[in-house]
Amino acid sequence: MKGATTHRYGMVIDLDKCTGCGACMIACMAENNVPFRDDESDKLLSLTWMRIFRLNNGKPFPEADVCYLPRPCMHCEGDHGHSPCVSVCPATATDYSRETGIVSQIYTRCFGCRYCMGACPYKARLFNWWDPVWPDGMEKFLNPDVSPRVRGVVEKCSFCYNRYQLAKNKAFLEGRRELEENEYQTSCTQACPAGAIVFGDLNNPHHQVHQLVDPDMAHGGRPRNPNAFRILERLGTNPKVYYLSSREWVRRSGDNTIEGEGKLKSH
Amino acid sequence: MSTTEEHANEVPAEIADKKETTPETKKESAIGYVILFFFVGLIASLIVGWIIFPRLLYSQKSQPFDFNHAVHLDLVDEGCQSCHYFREDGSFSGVPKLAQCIDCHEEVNGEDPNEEIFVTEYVWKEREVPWLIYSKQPDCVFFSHVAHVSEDSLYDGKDCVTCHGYHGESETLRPYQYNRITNISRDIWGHNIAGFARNSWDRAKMDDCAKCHAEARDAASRRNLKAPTTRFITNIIDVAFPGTRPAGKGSSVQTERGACFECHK
Amino acid sequence: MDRALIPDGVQRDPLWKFILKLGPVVAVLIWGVVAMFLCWIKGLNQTNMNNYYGFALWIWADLAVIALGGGAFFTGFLRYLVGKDDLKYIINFAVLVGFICYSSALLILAIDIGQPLRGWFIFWHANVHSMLTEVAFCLSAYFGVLTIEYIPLVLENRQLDRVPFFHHLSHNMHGIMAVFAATGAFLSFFHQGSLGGVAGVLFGRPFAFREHVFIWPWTFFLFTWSAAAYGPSFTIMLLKITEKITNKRLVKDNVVQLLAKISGWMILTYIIAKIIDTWYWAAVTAPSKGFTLIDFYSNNAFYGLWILFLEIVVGGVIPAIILVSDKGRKNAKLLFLAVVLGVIGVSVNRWVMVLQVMAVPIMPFDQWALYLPSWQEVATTILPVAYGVILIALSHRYLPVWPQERELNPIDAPSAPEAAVAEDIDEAAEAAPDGDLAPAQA
Amino acid sequence: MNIGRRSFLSFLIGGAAGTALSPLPWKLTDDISIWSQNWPWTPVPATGEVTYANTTCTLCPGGCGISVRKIDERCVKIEGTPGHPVNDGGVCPLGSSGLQVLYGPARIKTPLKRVGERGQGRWMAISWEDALAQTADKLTELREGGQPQSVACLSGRTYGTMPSLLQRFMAAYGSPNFMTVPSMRDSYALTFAAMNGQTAMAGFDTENTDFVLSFGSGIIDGWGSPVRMFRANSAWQGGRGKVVQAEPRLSNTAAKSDIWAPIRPGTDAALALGMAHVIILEKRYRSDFVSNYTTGFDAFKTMVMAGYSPEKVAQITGVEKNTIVSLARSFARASRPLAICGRGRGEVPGSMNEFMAVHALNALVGVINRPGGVWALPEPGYIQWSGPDLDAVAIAGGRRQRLDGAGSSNPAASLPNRFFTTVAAGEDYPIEAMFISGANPDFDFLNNQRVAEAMAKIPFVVSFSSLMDDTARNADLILPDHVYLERYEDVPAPMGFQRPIIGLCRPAVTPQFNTMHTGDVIIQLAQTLGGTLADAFPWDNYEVCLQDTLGDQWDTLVEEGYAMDEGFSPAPWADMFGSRKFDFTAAGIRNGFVPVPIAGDDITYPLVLMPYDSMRVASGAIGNTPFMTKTVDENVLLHGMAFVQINPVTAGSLGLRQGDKAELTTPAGKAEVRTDLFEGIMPGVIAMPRGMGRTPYDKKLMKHGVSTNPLVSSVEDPISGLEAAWGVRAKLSKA
Amino acid sequence: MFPFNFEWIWDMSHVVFMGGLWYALNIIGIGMTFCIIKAIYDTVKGKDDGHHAEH
Repeated sequence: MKGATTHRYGMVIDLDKCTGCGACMIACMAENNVPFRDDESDKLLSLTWMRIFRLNNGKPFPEADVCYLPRPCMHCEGDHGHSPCVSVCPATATDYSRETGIVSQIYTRCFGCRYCMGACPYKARLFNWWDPVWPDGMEKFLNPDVSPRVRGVVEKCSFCYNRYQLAKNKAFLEGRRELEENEYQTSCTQACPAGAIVFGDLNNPHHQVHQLVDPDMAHGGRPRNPNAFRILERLGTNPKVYYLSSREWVRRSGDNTIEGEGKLKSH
Repeated sequence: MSTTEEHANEVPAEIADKKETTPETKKESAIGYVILFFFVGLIASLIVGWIIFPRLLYSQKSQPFDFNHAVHLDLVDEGCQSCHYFREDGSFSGVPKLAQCIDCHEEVNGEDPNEEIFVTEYVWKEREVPWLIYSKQPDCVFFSHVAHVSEDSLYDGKDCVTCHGYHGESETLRPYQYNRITNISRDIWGHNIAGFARNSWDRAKMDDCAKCHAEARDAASRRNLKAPTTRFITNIIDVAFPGTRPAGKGSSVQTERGACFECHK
Repeated sequence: MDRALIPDGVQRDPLWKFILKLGPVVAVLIWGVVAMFLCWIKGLNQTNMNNYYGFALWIWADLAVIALGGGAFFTGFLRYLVGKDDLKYIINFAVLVGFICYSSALLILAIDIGQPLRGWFIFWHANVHSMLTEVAFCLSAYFGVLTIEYIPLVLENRQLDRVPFFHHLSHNMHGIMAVFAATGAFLSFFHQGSLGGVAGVLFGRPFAFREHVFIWPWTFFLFTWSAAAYGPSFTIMLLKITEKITNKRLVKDNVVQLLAKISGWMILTYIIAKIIDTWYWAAVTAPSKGFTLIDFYSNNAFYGLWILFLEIVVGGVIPAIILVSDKGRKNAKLLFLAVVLGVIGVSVNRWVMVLQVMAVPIMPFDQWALYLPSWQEVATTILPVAYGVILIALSHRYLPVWPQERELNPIDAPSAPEAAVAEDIDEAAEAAPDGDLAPAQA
Repeated sequence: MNIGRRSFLSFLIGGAAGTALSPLPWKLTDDISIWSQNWPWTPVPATGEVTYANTTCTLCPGGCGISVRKIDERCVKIEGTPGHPVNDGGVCPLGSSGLQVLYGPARIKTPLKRVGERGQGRWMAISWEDALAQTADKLTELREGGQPQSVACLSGRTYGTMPSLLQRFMAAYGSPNFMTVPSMRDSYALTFAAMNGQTAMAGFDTENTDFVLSFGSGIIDGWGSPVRMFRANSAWQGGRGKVVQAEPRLSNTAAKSDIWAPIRPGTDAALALGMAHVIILEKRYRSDFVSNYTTGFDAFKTMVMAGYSPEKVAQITGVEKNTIVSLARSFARASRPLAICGRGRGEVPGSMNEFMAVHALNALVGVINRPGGVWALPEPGYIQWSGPDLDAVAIAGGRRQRLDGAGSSNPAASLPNRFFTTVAAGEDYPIEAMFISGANPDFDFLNNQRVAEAMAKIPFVVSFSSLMDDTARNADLILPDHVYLERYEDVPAPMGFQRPIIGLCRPAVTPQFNTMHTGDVIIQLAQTLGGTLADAFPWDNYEVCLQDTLGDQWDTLVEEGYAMDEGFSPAPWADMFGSRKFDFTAAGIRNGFVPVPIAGDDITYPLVLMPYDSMRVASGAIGNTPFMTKTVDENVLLHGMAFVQINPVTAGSLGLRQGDKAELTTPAGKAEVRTDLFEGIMPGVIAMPRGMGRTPYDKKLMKHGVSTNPLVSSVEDPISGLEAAWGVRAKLSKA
Repeated sequence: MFPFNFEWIWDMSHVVFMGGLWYALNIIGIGMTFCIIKAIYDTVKGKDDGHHAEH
């Protein structure tokens, strides 16, 4: 009786527009109660669900070019929900929802084996090495819709699932079951000052994400827009985060190619 | 025999070997003691585990003052929803705030000492009442009231009694019991230490949610089946192999039930 | 003082000497225990693991000890199921080593998880699709089997054996040991394989990923195979070390030669399979994901191609050649070299399958991440070694681990018992204030 | 001893069996794991009703509309207000982490009086009565001593009722020394005054531009109103316009631009003149504008033609000749071109020569006051208070020479950089008391040792800061203001916005601590001082003052959150240049390119250090929040150490590798840094972000890295006297 | 782990995996139970089979 409507929520990030300002990271941290410590400069220990990578074209001055690439969780669908991380979790603490296409992480179920972190090629999964501590008074801005995590568990971007829940609440109250595109938007999408992030249902041809990338669902959601690409397309993770760039070198940075291979293999 | 054994353990084997001369009778009475003590241990630990342990595990607090639901229910028009309403954004307001009560209780209206406590200690001092909420789920749980009561939701309209029992008809507030280790209300984790629940409101653990959801889903999928035989066979399959029929599948690829995020946050 | 507990007819160091020798090991053990509690109380921030290195030293140690402990199941398999009867002279030791390895593995896992108090979720909320679930279940169950195999040995302690119940129990357990051994072999096959699967199924990590047969990646079979191959080598290595330390011969050469020969052929066949696997991976699997072999071994000295050479040639081909050749095997020095190289080879394999997997960047714009363990990690990793040494020492001293020891190290017969008794009584008298020993003197 | 050991053992076995059959072990195992899921020391955020409070952000001059999400009386998140004309729902990193300022441990919770040595951090909490009385006593004493001019005031904000109240207070009290913190806004105003011949603010119609020529302006690095510029940039990226960035370093703006023209630092004006050369030579200028509304074009033409051929400019700037020619052509050919300047975020005013050269380019293509161009906006005019009546003391004091020299001989409105130099040198008359509101000069000013010296000579420093920033730390008395989420204020004229707009900043929550609105403090002080001062402040409190001042617009502001003149369009040329024509020969540009002489000789200091602006590092009075510091890359800041970006070629010649520790030396100071090898920076130039290395008043907030301000020597612009230094010569050696 | 666990599904994976596991655990359990009961029986009977441990 469910399954009547399935969504595949996804994101398109326009790297031409992205300025690398970091507002998405902060909006994410604020929405999702991500803690912070005195020194967060070691990025291998820092909790940032959304992380911005700096890409460069590897050329010397003055041909050098850089591009910022924000990386949330890709919410891989893999081969029918077999995301790299979901299938490996021994305690069923992470799951793939057919209803939304979102990869969840249940902090209270996770016991911290970190296998999923090893499985994720995007490094989108992060571990709570420390107990979260908010300086006196700062716990006041914590969002009640997302539970603060304790030490020793893995966490990651949830596409602000709490916002989906709240949007559904409102829809139910108004006698609806389906959400409008603007009713459910992630925190980073909403905050992006450049409007570089677009979020919506990839299954719904009326949603902007679908129109922007024109996903080829017969081939694992591969984008048909020539400017669109996904990171590590060849691994078969089938991520739901797409990137747009008008620059060839940026698009090529999204995946590994062997020298002399020329172009990405089409299949 | 026990003496022999003790010696055997402590003296060199060569010496002990020569001393194997314990009377049979003594050995038998020793076995009797051994069996007796086994049962003493068994029963004592059963008493500890079943009777003493629950008393130690749970503690109780009383509410700041007593509240009569029955009286209030008579005075309002829209039943529970008069005070426990939905906000415009679909969220559930839960226990009323001072602002709601103030409409009627700005001054002491009646004789009830509880009302007097309320008005003098809270209304006049503008302090919210620190009610202890029996049905409060831990922080990791997201529960959508509206999804359960609205006619359009997936699980059809339930009334409050289905989950909360006849709390709305009560005249006093029972003590609030909670688990000393987890700090969670006993209404969530079960009044029966063995985990049995007679009523849906005796326990509200994840498995209880799952049970009800599975029933709702199965019932819904069965409604479409016309022939009694088909329905019978399907029933058996559902009971024996829940979640196997496509119609009964939930959104989770891991459990074929509802995905974890639906209730966890 | 503890003469009464020592098996008949064997020579052991005086207790004070034994304790003195073990002292430093106990100190190491305490150091490890302190680190262990630090990790439990303060959390995994005590380690140098990070979000790129979610799996690090400990998981390597885990995989390595389990591979090395493979000698137990394989020797058991050979002894009880294949019928290599001679191996009964070394099976006790193999079981002991296996017991140490598996108990260590479980302990390390208990330290490694972020929320040890919820560790049981892996069983209760098991996701059967996860290789780690399979590992956890089979590992625990097999540890149970090893315990069952070890118990009779403990019960055969000279004093415990006097208790009729214990005597009968160990006797009966011996009687059906083949059943346990068979179950153990079955469980071992799966968890060794699953440990290989842990890395092999990571389709997001081309360095670890391998093609599948049904649900199992090739590493599944390679891991089982390598554990069976290298496990006995580890048993032999420890045997030789024990003989060196105790200055005694404990197992006859024909037994060692038999085990070494089997190990050699297993290593040889394994390493051929491994080479084929490596070639296929380098030529087909990795390029299909956009990687060349050299991508995995470049940009840093730590994970250069030398590590591949070390694993396959030095730790595989060379020991295989030594062990399968009669001459090589019979030369004591070469034999020892071969088993040591074998142990290194399999450890390097497990190292690579854990740590290099994490170090290799996958996103083209990502970077190599290297990691050095913190002292807490090192200490907790050494902890099982110290624990193993102590357990071997205690077992050697008090349990009849070596059926051939008396034959190989005869004690001057007539005077021995008297002397022993006299010495014991003296020691008992010294200890008299304890009270317990008073009846004996009477 | 029949019931000996074995019975006991049997008892234990029975006990174990019974325990296993009882709920005890299972329930305990379960409960302990539940306990670990909800550890009591992990906060549980309270639920409640969700509401939104719309207000205006004042953390930078951008003037964005923000919606504060609240759960009951708790602010939980800051989001951009959808539909707001400035930012339409977007929010910048600093803006979205504003709650960390509101609830942060750096807040000053009550008035504080210094008890230890200055800067020692030893304070005594005092009541507001005491604090106000002590301030009033001091002011009375100075006034009665006949030296009202010895009181100075520095305001961080330029427009609105708050700086106006402060200025009015100073005037009525009798001091000429009221200053605001200058920025590129002042340079633009002076450029307009000199060339357009009018008092106006610069607005940029970026939404309608199709070709942006930026001389080092960090369009997406915080220039102007940052979110608005981001949106404009997105529109250009979407095909609506081309961006050219002339800058020695591949900033984010340069990386996103269509053409990046790496230019030798400090030669921007030459490039502008070179382009003017091409445009004039090829007659691509807008002749209707040039011939009808300008004056001095011929002289300008002569100057440009003589000295700024592409070849010569290529030599000066390092930009290739062909690039100069093609840039000039595309600029002139574009239908709505726009040239902008103001380095980075535009917080340092800059060289008038450069501003004028760039403005001349805009004039050549005729985009002044045209769609897509640069607009002259009237200064906010809603503050219509009748001038305060001055008593004799005030008149006498007011006639004294301003210590910063602004106003009379100099066109600039205020020159705090010169003020601090004068005070430090002890010239003219002494300053006895200083009020500082919304500014952090101890940190923010270049070569800020000079500020410290000046401050040391001022015996009574009063800070109105809400946070224990570097300046408050060195003050004698702190009268903490509410933070912006707790108070009312008008926020007019977002930097660079092209329409007159006032945003309303209003309380999202009640004040969290014992703080007081600085407006109220001023009104109360005036009333305590009495006389004409009291008469000049007839309002009961600041809120009344604000409502009175805004008059009709108040209702709109309360309802909409902002009041904008939707139909505004800039004055047509005829109105604007009818009587006073655009002057190509204004003093700053008449003689062509005049480089800013930065400190240091090129033999001792072979490199050039340029501070750069990053959206992830706040450089203004508000420092980095913990969330912002979290976004800073590991090649910018690592374990408390800041990196300098350096070209690998330069680094190679110095023997430096990625991440190496090095000592950075400039004529002004030294710092320990690490090196980040970056292909996007011109060889010989090194760069560091501004805004790091604050005094550690909150360890999570700002201690990290190194501040560039003490390293860069201040340089006065010869025309305006404003700060013009864009860098400093430097030396880098391996540590 | 058990069919009454939340995560349990009656599908091939669970039946095969858990089936194999429970099969093995049962063999171990039954084997040990047998040994213990027989040992108790032997003890009560006073059976002596010699000191096998010493060969």
